[in-house]
Amino acid sequence: MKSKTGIMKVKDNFDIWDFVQKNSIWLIFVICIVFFSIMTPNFLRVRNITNIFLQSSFIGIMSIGMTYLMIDGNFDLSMGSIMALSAVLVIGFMDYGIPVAVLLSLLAGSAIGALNGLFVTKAGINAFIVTLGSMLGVRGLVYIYTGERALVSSELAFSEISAASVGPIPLPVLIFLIMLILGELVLRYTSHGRGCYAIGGNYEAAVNAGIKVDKHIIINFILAGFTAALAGILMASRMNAATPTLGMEDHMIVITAVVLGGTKLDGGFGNLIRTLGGVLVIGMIRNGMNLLNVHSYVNMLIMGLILISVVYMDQKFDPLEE
Amino acid sequence: MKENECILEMRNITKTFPGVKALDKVNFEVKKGEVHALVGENGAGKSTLMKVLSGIHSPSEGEIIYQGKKVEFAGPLDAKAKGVVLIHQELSLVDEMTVAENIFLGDLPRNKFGFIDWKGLNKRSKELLERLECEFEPTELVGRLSIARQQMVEIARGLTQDVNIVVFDEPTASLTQEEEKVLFENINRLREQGTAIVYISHRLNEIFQISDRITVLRDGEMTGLLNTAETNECELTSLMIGRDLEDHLDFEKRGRDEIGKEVLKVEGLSKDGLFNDISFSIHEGEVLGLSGLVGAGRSELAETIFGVRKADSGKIFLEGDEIKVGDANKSVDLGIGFVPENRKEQGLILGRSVLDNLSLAKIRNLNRYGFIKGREEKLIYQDYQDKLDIKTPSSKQQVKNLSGGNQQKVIMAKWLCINPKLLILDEPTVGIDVGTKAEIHKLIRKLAAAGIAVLVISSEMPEVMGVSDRILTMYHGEITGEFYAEEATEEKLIKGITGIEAGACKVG
Amino acid sequence: MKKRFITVILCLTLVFVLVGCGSSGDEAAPDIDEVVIGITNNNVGIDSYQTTHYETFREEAEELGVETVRLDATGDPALQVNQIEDLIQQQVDVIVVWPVSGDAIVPAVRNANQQGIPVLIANSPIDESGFELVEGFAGPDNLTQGKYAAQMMKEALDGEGKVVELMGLPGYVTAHQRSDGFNEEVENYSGIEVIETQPADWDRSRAQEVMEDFLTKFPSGQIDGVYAADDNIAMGAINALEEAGRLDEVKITSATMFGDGYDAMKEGKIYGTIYQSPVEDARKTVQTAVRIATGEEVEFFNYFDTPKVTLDNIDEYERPIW
Amino acid sequence: MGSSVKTESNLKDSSSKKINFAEIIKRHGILFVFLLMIIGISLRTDSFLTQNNMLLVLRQVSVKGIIACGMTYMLIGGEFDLSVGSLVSLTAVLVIDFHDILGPFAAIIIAILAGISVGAFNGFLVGFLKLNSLIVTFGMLFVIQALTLLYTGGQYVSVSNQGATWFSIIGRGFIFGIPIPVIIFGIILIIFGVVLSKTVYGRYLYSVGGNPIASKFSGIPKTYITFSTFIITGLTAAIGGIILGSRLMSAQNYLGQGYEFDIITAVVLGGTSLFGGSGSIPKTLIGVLILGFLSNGFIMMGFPYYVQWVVQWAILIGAVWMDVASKRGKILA
Repeated sequence: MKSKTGIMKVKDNFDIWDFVQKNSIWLIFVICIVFFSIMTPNFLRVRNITNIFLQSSFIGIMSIGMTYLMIDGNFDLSMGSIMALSAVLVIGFMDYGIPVAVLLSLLAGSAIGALNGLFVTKAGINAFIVTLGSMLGVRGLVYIYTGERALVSSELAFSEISAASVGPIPLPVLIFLIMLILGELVLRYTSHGRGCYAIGGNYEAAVNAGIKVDKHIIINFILAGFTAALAGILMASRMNAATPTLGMEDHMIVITAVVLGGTKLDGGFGNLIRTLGGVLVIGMIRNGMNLLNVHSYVNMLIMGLILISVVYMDQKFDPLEE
Repeated sequence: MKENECILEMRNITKTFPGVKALDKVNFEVKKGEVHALVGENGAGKSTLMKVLSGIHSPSEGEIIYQGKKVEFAGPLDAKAKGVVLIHQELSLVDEMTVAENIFLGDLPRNKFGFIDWKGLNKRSKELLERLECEFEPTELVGRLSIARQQMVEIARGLTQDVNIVVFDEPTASLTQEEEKVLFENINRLREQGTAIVYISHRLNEIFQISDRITVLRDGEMTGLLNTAETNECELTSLMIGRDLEDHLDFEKRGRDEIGKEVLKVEGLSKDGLFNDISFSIHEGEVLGLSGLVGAGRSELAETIFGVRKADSGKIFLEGDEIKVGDANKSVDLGIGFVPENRKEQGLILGRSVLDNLSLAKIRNLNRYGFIKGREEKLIYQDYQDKLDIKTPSSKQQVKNLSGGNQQKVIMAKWLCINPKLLILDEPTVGIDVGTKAEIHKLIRKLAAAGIAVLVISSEMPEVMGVSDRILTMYHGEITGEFYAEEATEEKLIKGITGIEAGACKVG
Repeated sequence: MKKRFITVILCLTLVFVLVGCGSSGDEAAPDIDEVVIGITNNNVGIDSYQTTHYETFREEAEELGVETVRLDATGDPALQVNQIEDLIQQQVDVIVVWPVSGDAIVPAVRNANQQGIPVLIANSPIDESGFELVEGFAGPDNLTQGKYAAQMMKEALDGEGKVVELMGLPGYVTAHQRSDGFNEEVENYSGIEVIETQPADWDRSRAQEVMEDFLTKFPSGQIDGVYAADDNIAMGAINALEEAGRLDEVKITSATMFGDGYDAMKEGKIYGTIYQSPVEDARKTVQTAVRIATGEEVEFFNYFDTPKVTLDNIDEYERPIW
Repeated sequence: MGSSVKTESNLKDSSSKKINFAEIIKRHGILFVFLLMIIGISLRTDSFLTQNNMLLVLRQVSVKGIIACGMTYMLIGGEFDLSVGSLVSLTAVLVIDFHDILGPFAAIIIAILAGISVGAFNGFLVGFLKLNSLIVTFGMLFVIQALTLLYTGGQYVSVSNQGATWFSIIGRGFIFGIPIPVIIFGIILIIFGVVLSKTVYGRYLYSVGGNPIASKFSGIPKTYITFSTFIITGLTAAIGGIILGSRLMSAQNYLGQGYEFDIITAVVLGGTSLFGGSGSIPKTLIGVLILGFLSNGFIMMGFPYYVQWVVQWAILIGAVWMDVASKRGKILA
């Protein structure tokens, strides 16, 4: 990671393109709102908004972990599988009581994350390969554990976790927002958060400054595993069951959300507020397209096109490039 | 401590790498409150000396005395903790983070809850920036700052704790004059505060502006310790690049009347900020030397002629036909070869074999329907391995396992086998042992004798004078002089490349 | 940082201002012209049965003059839960759910129930714990289809033989019911033995590969019958058998007929299958849904007829268009 | 200067015996894994090590193997293509659908053209616009999948009169007892292997992946090389789609789903670096065979395919770890 200083330009004035580029997600966000509220009358009802938040909160929780990882320049393809693993584990261990089951499955998710992190830092294997492997392997474990069938919880109390709400806000949304705020605070105000930016922004500089690079990366992989596990538990609670196919495509959606939010794939740039934008845009597209009665492949098409255009914008208007 | 006391003394430092003696019994000392310039051309050993100081390399011989005690730092972090700060040419900053964060990177102040104490961080940063009289805020993003300001951030980072010595490694390489001025003011301020400054540069005017004393290195040896006030640029330059004419460099040169037909003609070539309105031509069988110090725009000019850079304006003609500027692929087809300055980054595919690298340019003509003619390739390989005496266990050896000299020969061979009309050599002998160096010099003359037009870029005076039929001097992106071999003297050239009386000594 | 916060706040304010304008409540007694049926399908793209079902559903609804909102869960149980919420949101008169997982939708269905929106389960059943929450079930009886296939297998093999089973995508209710039905029935026949089961994912190429492997594992004479979860899988198996030249020694039964399978049966390649028409399935579903919406009482199980088909009675049926 | 000399000093150390041992593992490690795996599986089942089964596995891997050849080029050139799976579905659907309309020959041409055009579009975005290939092709994965679904409307398409066409020969025929897909795979292996090792293009590919800057300084047209790798990968995906279509005589929109990960896994298992500049076609063949035998062997042993995933995880990490560890000369980074 070479420093880009040689080609850096002085930028003191407010640059409209730069502003647009950095906040492109909010532009898309507003466009989505305007579009869907014109197209479908139900879109902007309070319940539907709550709904979008609720539906987005699972992807959202995972995207917190992914944002951390991507800021330090890594990423994780195995989050969907980890989510499924912890969902089936929490149901499977329900007999030991809800707290034990939740704790165990959080632990399992974090452990897979830690394993990923160790392979990336200590073994020095590229994150793409490491998490590609665990994406398949963990999914295999899920199938083996469940014997292919869905597991159903006997505890009705468990399903109340995600059905509960504080005031008008459903608990999963609350958890998501609290974690988001905490996550953003940690990113901004702790040495771990700032360390992530330093590692992703200029790896050499981070090493030279005595930052314990490996430690931060492993923490982020654990965090990714933890958030995936948390999303899995809430999802299992929402369905009071867990199927082995859960979250098959979720790693893709989570990466899309984070990239939409403007977090750079090479790291060093991004924050959770904008990731929230990415998550909500995807939530709106999925929800709005449902309301519009459009076939699901249109979702895919739109998501793919938005992704490519965001990368294009990123490249075109990168303030730090020549 | 007394005012004139030596805070740092490096005694008899020798550092050998396999095959190369990078430093040979170098003595270097810095006093409190002085700016001590360390000068020398690329490869003279300045960076190695500083790496020995900071503990990246441990010296093969010699010792370092710091504050009266013998020390050996464990690395830059250790050195910094003990008050010796190195500020590298390549800034070690995170663009996406604020000034304050970069200053305290790796050691951000925290409050009692474990959160970063932003207030304290910004306050302390502000104090440091004020001490350096910087006009920007600690909350600005580093990526948004100009290079000079970024450099100030690096300096401020060095001052986060008590600092005794600050080493600046070519700090002005990418600064504008205005920014340079700010930097110098800050250096003066540090000096007044009693800090010792080591200032590494090859820009002579700066050195005279800022330094108190000068240590000159050449080929890993110390060639002089001067008081700035008592010397001049000419003396300094000759200490830096002047060498005794080595025996083998006594070649027969072509005179003014013997030049052949024109091969390359450059007309009004300009690129903003790099070089301006360059015009010259090279002829068949002629060795044209291009002499200038690092940063004069020589390499950039060569890269533009070869086509890996685009120009703003100007034309290039090869044998009378205009060629498109900025198309290296075409240049190779037309018979232009280019041996770049940075072997490992620009010259070689390190992970591939010697054979692959050697034939990389030739294979475009060495194939039938795209298939490489393996036997002919082998023959060419053997031919050039033989001719240039490339020492490698086998043609399949990865080129990264070869010594620097042999690597350079592989690159030379890569271009020679396309039978070039024009061969551009950018610092062909930097970092290469003496024996190989002589071989390369002889080779250059041989090529010219065979009718190839050769452009040699070098900052080594004897090299340029020894091999060239004609020499151009370059300073600040402009050509400042032209001399035929018989009329070139070291003094004239030094005037040209240091910009003294620029234009006044133009000949022909 | 501040600028970004302001942007976020502005956007959120905008949302809520618009929410205020957009929301209004209305509730009307359902009349057949005003009926809106919402459906969330299992995975429309994955096989032609579902696609035909999807299309017929629309046509039948148009014919009856009712409006539809048709969604596709793309095989993702979590997404299906979201879609049920979306449909609740849109205040449709009846929600039709084709479960991806019969267990995982129970809480979401409970939610619909609480909101007073009737739910009809289509095609694959909901878990028994959800029975009290739904108005009924409309669709085929997959368990019975599996049993039928076993009965035909017994006929074909004269009560004796070794059978390999190629099942659908693990984790899908339909796949497991067809497998369960078959195996339960086979237990009653002492002569017939299921020697191996592998998932073929409803996928012809996967089925072909698995069958090829079976054929090398079990040399000539060791396999007497193949049970395929549908004709798509059966076609893959036939491809493999034909290539190995062992089609003659093996009898094939499948649990659902497709167009290709119809031709294959006429050529004598498939012994028996079950005529399960997505057209009929969809029609029955729409009709039942409309009856529910207009306040009629319906029976709990609304199975449509899924008769056995063999070469003897195949001419009574038209070639399926799916 | 100093740092460059430093690497030389490392190399000096590296000529000791310890590294030679690592060198042996690095060169032959994956073959070792492969043999171990075959021995392990054949101990558990009798029918595994038979000529029939070997041919069977070869045929089963041929589609992914062909695309893996294209992906090897892609990775050697230092880029990624995640959209190959979707492209297989698209081309398979096209070739089957156009078979009945325009005849098999025209259908094949159309499918190949589709593969090449999608590849060219990817190549344009990555080569000329310099966009990040990982995200671009990730986005294209969605787009192509959606287009295929749009095209088929979710129905499967199939050839109506299977007896009356030669088209099925591509996927089902035999020559001298060898399945035609295997022969096509073999031919492509040879062509790709030869082009990579014997032609100017192959050399350029290694150079561009190995050191883009030095390639530029040697006058190699990097942009066009990158562009071409996408076209080649698109072409192999189209060939894969055609064979798959011919084998099934029908196609559906999800046919190639997930292929991209299998294929990249196979190529990486073979020892091709994700960062470009190294790799070879024979290595990729070994990677492809490992996955093929693993999948076949697990069915032979009576395990469902997902058990294989767990083993695949271990093998992938183990193999790559061995590779990187031997390159840097120590186990841990």
